[in-house]
Amino acid sequence: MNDPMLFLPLIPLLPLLGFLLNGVLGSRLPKALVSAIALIFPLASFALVARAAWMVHTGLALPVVEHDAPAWIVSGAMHIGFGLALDQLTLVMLLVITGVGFLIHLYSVGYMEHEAGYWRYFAYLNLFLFFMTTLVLAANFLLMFVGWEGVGLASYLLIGFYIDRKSAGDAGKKAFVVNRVGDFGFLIAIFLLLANFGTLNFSEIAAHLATPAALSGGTITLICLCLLLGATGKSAQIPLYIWLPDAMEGPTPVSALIHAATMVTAGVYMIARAHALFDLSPTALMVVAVIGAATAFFAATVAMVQTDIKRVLAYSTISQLGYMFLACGVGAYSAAVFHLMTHAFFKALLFLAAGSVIHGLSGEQDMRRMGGLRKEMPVTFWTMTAAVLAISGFFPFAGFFSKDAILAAAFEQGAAGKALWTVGLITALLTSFYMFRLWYMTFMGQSRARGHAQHEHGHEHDHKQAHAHESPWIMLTPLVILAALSVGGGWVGMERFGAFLAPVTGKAANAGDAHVELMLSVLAVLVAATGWFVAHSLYARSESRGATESLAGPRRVLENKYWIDELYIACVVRPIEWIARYVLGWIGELVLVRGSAWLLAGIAGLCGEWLRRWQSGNLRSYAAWLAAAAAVLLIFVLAGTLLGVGGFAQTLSWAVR
Amino acid sequence: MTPDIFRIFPEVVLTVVGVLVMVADASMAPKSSRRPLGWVAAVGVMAALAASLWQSTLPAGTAFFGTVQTDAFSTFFHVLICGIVLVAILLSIDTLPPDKSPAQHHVGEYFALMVFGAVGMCLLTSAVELLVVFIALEISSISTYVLAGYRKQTGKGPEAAMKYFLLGSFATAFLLYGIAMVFGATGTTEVREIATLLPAARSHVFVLLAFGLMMVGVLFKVSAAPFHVWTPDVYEGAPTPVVALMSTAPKVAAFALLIRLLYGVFPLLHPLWMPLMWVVAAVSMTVGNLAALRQHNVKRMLAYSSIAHAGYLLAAFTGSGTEPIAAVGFYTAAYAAMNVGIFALLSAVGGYDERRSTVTDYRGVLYSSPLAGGLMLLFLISLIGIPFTGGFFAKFYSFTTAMQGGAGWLVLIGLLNSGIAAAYYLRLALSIAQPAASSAKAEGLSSVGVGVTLAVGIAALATLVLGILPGHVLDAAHSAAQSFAAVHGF
Amino acid sequence: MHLVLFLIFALFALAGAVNLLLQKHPINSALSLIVVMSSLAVLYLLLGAEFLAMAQIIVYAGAIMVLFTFVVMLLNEGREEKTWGSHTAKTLGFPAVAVLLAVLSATILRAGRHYGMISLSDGVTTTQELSRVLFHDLLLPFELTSVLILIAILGAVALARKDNGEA
Amino acid sequence: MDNVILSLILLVPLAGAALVLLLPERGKIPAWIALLDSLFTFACTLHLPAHFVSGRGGFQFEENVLWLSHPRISYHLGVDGLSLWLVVLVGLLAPVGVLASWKSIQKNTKAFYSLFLLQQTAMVGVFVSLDLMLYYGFWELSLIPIAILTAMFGRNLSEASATKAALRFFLYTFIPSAPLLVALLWLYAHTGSFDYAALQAAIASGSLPGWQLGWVSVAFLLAFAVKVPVLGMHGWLADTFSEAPVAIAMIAAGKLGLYSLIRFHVELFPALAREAAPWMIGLAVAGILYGAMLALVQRDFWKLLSYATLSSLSFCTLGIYGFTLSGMNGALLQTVNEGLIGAALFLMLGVLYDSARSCQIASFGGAAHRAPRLAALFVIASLAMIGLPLLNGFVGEFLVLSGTFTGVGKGWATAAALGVILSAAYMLRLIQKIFLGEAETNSPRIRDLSWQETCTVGVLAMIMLAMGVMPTLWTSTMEPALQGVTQRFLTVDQAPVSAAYGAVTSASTGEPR
Amino acid sequence: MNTTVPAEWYLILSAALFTLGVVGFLIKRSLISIFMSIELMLNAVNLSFVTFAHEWHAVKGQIFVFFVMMVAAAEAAVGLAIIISIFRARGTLTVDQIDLMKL
Repeated sequence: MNDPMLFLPLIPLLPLLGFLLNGVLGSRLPKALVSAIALIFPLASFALVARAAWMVHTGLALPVVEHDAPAWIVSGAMHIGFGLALDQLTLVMLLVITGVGFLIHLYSVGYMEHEAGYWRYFAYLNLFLFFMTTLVLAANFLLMFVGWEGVGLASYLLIGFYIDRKSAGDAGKKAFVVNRVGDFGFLIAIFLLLANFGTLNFSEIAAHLATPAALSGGTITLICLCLLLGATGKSAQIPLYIWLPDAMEGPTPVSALIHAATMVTAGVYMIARAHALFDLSPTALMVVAVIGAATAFFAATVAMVQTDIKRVLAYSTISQLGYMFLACGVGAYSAAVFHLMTHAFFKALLFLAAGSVIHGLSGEQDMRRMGGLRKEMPVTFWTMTAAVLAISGFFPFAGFFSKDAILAAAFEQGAAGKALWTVGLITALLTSFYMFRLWYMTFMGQSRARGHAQHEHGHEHDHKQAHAHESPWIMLTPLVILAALSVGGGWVGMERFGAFLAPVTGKAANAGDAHVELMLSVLAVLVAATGWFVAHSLYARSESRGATESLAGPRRVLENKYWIDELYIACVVRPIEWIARYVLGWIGELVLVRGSAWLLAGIAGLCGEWLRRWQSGNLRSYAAWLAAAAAVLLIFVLAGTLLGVGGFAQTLSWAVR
Repeated sequence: MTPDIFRIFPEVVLTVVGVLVMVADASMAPKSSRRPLGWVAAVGVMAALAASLWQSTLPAGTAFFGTVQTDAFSTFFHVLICGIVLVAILLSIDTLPPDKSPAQHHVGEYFALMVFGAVGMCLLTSAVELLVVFIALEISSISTYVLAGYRKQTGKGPEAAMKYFLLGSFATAFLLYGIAMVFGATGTTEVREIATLLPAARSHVFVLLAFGLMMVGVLFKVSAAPFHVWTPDVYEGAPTPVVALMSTAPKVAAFALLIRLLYGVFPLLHPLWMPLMWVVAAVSMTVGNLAALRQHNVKRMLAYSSIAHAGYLLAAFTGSGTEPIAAVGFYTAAYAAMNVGIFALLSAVGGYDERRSTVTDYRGVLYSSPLAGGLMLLFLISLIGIPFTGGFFAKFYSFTTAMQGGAGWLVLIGLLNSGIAAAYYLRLALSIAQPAASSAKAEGLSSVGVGVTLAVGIAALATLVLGILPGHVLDAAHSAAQSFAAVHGF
Repeated sequence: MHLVLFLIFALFALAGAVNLLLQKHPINSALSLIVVMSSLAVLYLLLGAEFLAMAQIIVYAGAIMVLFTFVVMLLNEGREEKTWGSHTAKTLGFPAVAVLLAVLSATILRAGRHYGMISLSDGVTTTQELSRVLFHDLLLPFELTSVLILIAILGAVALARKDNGEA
Repeated sequence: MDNVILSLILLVPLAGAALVLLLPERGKIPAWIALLDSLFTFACTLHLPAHFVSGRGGFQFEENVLWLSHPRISYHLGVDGLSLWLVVLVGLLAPVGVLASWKSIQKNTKAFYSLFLLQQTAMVGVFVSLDLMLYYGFWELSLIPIAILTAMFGRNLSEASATKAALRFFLYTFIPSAPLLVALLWLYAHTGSFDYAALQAAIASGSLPGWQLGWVSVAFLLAFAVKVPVLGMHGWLADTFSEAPVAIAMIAAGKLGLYSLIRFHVELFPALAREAAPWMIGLAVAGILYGAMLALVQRDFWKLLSYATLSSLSFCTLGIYGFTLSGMNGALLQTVNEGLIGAALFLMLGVLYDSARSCQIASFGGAAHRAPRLAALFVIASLAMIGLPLLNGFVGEFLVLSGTFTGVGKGWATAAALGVILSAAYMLRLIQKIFLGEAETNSPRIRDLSWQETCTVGVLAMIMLAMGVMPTLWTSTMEPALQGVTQRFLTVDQAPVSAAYGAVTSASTGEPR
Repeated sequence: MNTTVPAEWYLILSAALFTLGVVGFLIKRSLISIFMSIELMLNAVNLSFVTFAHEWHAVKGQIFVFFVMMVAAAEAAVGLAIIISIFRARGTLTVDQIDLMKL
């Protein structure tokens, strides 16, 4: 085997080392050292990834698979190892994860400076990187599942980072449990794969699938749907998206890293990774596409009315992930990954900028109390503007290229594709609208800050700053870098990107008619502009915000997020609790389990009591018992012989005399 | 030819000691302490024990014109009975109320009665003539009747003695009637002659009747249900040290008699008495255990438990070959060890005047007197039948025998019963292990003397040895069974 | 002759036994029991057991029953009260007794044909014969009886004496 | 050394118990003796894996001495891959138990530690006995210390509920062992032997009367199922967990019963175990969900833990009765896991209980502030319990589920996998209510783990991690023994099996069919 | 006139007396009377012994009766002593009132 000296295992292991150092010793180390540890290991990972990328660029043949990886789970014929593999898809993901990840680490040093669990925060963050890199580097499904569950854990820990805040704990728990539902699907898919292929290695499964004697469509569809369930959990798609908005309880950089740029895209990555399976099942693909489109639209509508700046971004993330699913569903995996990448840039930027705003406003998250920050926070403003333009899909920002690729791919998929395209386009309109609404409410107009907010930033900010302030440069640097990427990240171009990924994701979506494509692009930009215009007309001046009040009915529906959370509680959580408490707890536990024991004990006790009653204490009764017993015994001994009863007399034929 | 006297040497020793104690008691000053008499009796019983052991060197044989038979079988039970009486005497030395107390006891007579009683019990195991059986039985019975009523002041004592006496005589009348019938059927009362004459008996129906009537008498003595009614009342009323004796030694003797009757006199009736034993065993276990379940008075509870143990013992009779005899022998030994032990501790902890009588009264014993409490736990564990104690092995062996005889269902009933039994034994055990409520009596042992210590020590040691290294006793029981089989030719 | 004597004394014995049950005063019961015992003594004679007939009169009717009457007098026990302490005795006891009687008599009737007729001319067991067996073959039980008596005395003393210090 | 090592492991705790009893109860003397003794025993148990020849079939470190000639009972000891790690586990849990009791047991330490060590002997005895009578002896013996210690050191002594719990535990396990003994005696009556190998051969030969043998196997199954406990027979579990002292509660469930199920039910009666399998699988899957759902709504953390234990033990049962190599591997691994995780959780909840004197989840909150080490380790143990990859729980569950999926049925495995979701829900709920949020009124009383406790749980956590990352260290020794089980099962019954089943067995035994 | 009587008549008489003794135990209220009933039972047994001794021409049966008398005497001594002590303790001999220990 050619060993290109990529040091793949080190990519996840370095952050793990950072986690261990900070996690075990962090509480006793000075803050500077904690920061240094927290930054050096991700940076080193990034360096390794970058080196790998350079080697690829200079001609290293992909994929690189580690064949002599140590075994993990071995049982009979089943052999699952810690095998890592690097291919184009992984490389893209790694670049995003370690690159954006490092930037966010850097940002966090500033953002979290005054927090109590500083060391804990960075330990968790490094842990997340470990699992996330494992997820994308894994050469088999089970190792991927390790990362999959692991990032869920890191997400849980980080959402619940503010341990004294009950809502944070609730949100963390919700995230983990809902993710578990998805993981359940993933797990079932793994079992199906294992049962049908006898292996979990990507390469071997792909080889199996390539043979003509591949499995029947039904099984494949089942596997794909199970995988999809996993993906919807992690990537916050319908029906399992509900955890992501709540996940905003975590520190904002976490939202940027985990709940925008990296972890939530794992579902997309997984579908792209398993595309060989999905390609064999049109049904599954259709489901993916529909789920993606529906989620994109649905989340965008909700995002329109949110007032919490982070929640807007959260729903926006869900919506954008929907785009990626849509892309996967129409077979445009490379477009999905492309959008994943650009989204990572601009959504991370959005979050970080939002974090900067929140930081600047001492923890205020409600957009109704923002406004006019353009002057106080110029760097934040300009970077945010770049991101807003990018997400809205204005040319030549990154979002334009990727979203365009997705819509075009959808458009080319026949009638159903047209419908999906329409939904996507409407969603683009909504996206543009709610992003600019956010932009206007935050930066334009007059300041509506009232102070007293200490939503996220805790007790350190009690000295109320009357004015918002720009964040320190350690936070702004990542913003600037990401802004640059948001602007220029898409210039790579879909064709080149698709060609690069082609060895992994199969044929690039065959370019359609150039005219049509151009038409579509123009249309998309127009739609985005329309969104901007609507937002401008409604929110440019603060006093006109009342205009939306006329639509009170729909607004209420949207503000309550269609009551989906309530629906879940009423249909899933409550019934389970009810069954557990009353059916199982009372009938099962009290009546059957306890009751049967009590019944037996009671019967024995009653018999005992009854026998005890014989013991009346009266001598004559005792004599009666003895006499009766003697009589019974004599009958037992003699009756057979005296009466000549058949069998008994025969046994004692001797006794007939 | 061994002189006849050697065949009854232990009995002779015991009689001499009994007379000695009696005479000494009578000749001592009225106010002087009678405690030394206890030691005299103890030493005497020990001598009898030695004599019994020495008897095992004699060749098996009969004496006194074929009325007594000494062999490994009789030696086994002699040793066992002497051991029990020895422990009971040691126990009594310390737990009987002191001579100067208002409730003065006639300690001298007490010890003499114990020793004389032992004569009867010992003889019962070696008698091969029904007349001797009858008289030996009466000796052992009368001495226990009297001992049961020793606490005259309480009102319970005489009542216990009265019930025991009247019901006992009632049962003896049945036994006697049975002997008359067997005499009527065969014209003899000598065990081996009866056995040989039985097939040619004048009337076989009389043989059956005789068997039935004798069983009434013997099953009463072993307190098997439904002939058990006397047991709880008598155990409750009798002084605890006496219960230690009478719940074991006369029972051991009665079981030896039962073996003698079933295998020596009526082997022919095996198809009849095997199902009888099956039923009686099942009924005894069930009745004893269920009734004990709701019992709060510890002595009554243990009385019911002794009924259940009689059932476990009787289960062994459903086995085949000589196994049942060995199993019964072993069981009686183990049962004696643990039962004497627990009653010894009950009398040491609860006191002669029974300050503690109910289960809850024993709360916290483990804390106020750890050693006594711990040993009580040991005996209770053995009574439950937890492995590595004598109680387990006894039960195990008995049930193995029954199982080999094909009485699988009986074994199932028996073991389920021992599950029920665990409930009440454990209730007492856990009560002992539970810290006492703050207001409860926290006093420790009423009397810790050399006697009690020795008694409990012997019992505990025996319980453990029988559980962990039962080999020797098992061998002895086996050779007893073998020699019994040789004598009675089956 | 034998038949007449048997019938008379058997009837006496039964009547005495029934009277024992019916009499309310213990003294009367004791006297009835003496009647039974004396009748039995005659029956023993009929059966050729003259020594036992004598012993029956002397030991049983004489010694034992005297002891009984003595105790009755000592305790000054009056008529039996009519108490209904035991339900079981009736409901369970009487059927049991009936069964006992039925089984016993059925057995005896069935086995009776194997036993002969008894007449007065049958030999009488001499005391000499008796004593040979008693003091030779059954030496051990005879000696044992002494222990039994000893225990009885010991027990009686232990139980009956008053516990107030003076021995 | 090899030929006495098992006796040494068996008798050193016993000697320790005697020593504790003999020496005065002054200060920490009994505790120190118990600790040193159990550490020494643990060192002895480590001798086993170190010198175990992995590839060789059959039993190793055997000792066989005739104990009684009539009835024939031998002191026959030996371990194979099945029992090896369980012995080590018991060896490890002993010092853990002593350390867990270090602070909470202050009075009557002599009684406590001597009985505790006796318990260890009994448990080791169960795992190493190859004579069924000897096995039965240890099996029964293991009940006594638990019952007495619960009564002596139970949590709610004043309300006498500790005594009730002790009684319930004892009766629940003792009564079903009566049919077990009947079955043993029946086997002895028909074969004349209590020796494991002899009985196995006799049963395999098919010479024993059939329908009775069926009942014999049912009796075996029942006794073990209660001890595990399997769903429906868990009536004792919650009480024992609520009342027993920590060191006792952590060893009360699981191990003994599960080991016995494999060794003395599946291995001894392969054909009959197969017939029982559908029932056991049904009970196991139902138990997983039942336990998990009830754990979800408990207000008392001991009860929660007991139902959670029911759920996770049901995974083991599921694995055993799937008769696949993966399932068995997983079940055995999961048995060890359960022991480790349970011990850690018990220890920590015990600290919480002792310091706050409450087991009501609602009375806690924000404990992470005052007890950060406790919180961190608790989270780790919980994650292991809910099967997070790279911790031990995952490997076991994965193996069990994959075995079930292929060997039993997709539906069963899917239903069982639902338990994975629920387990996350109840454990996280527990963590959240106790450790997160604002501090409750009684939180000032909560103390953090002492250094002993931290080390203890830390070591346990390391082992969990090691078992999660390198499970092959364990499974490679377990597998040959389990392969024997599945192999025997195959040879016993050649009846047509479902296609899926056939595929799995051939896959799991690594042989073409 | 030397009529004969079948042996079974004696035995029947014996059985009847025995049964009457049992009945006496069941219906008599005074301890002493109950004790007398037992004596009656013993006497009944004795009659059987003597009858059988006659039938078998065996002396042993008669000697048995002799021993039974001895035992009866001993029992009488002890039994009456017990009755005395119970009278002292309880002041009554009515059996239905002597049930301190029950259940």
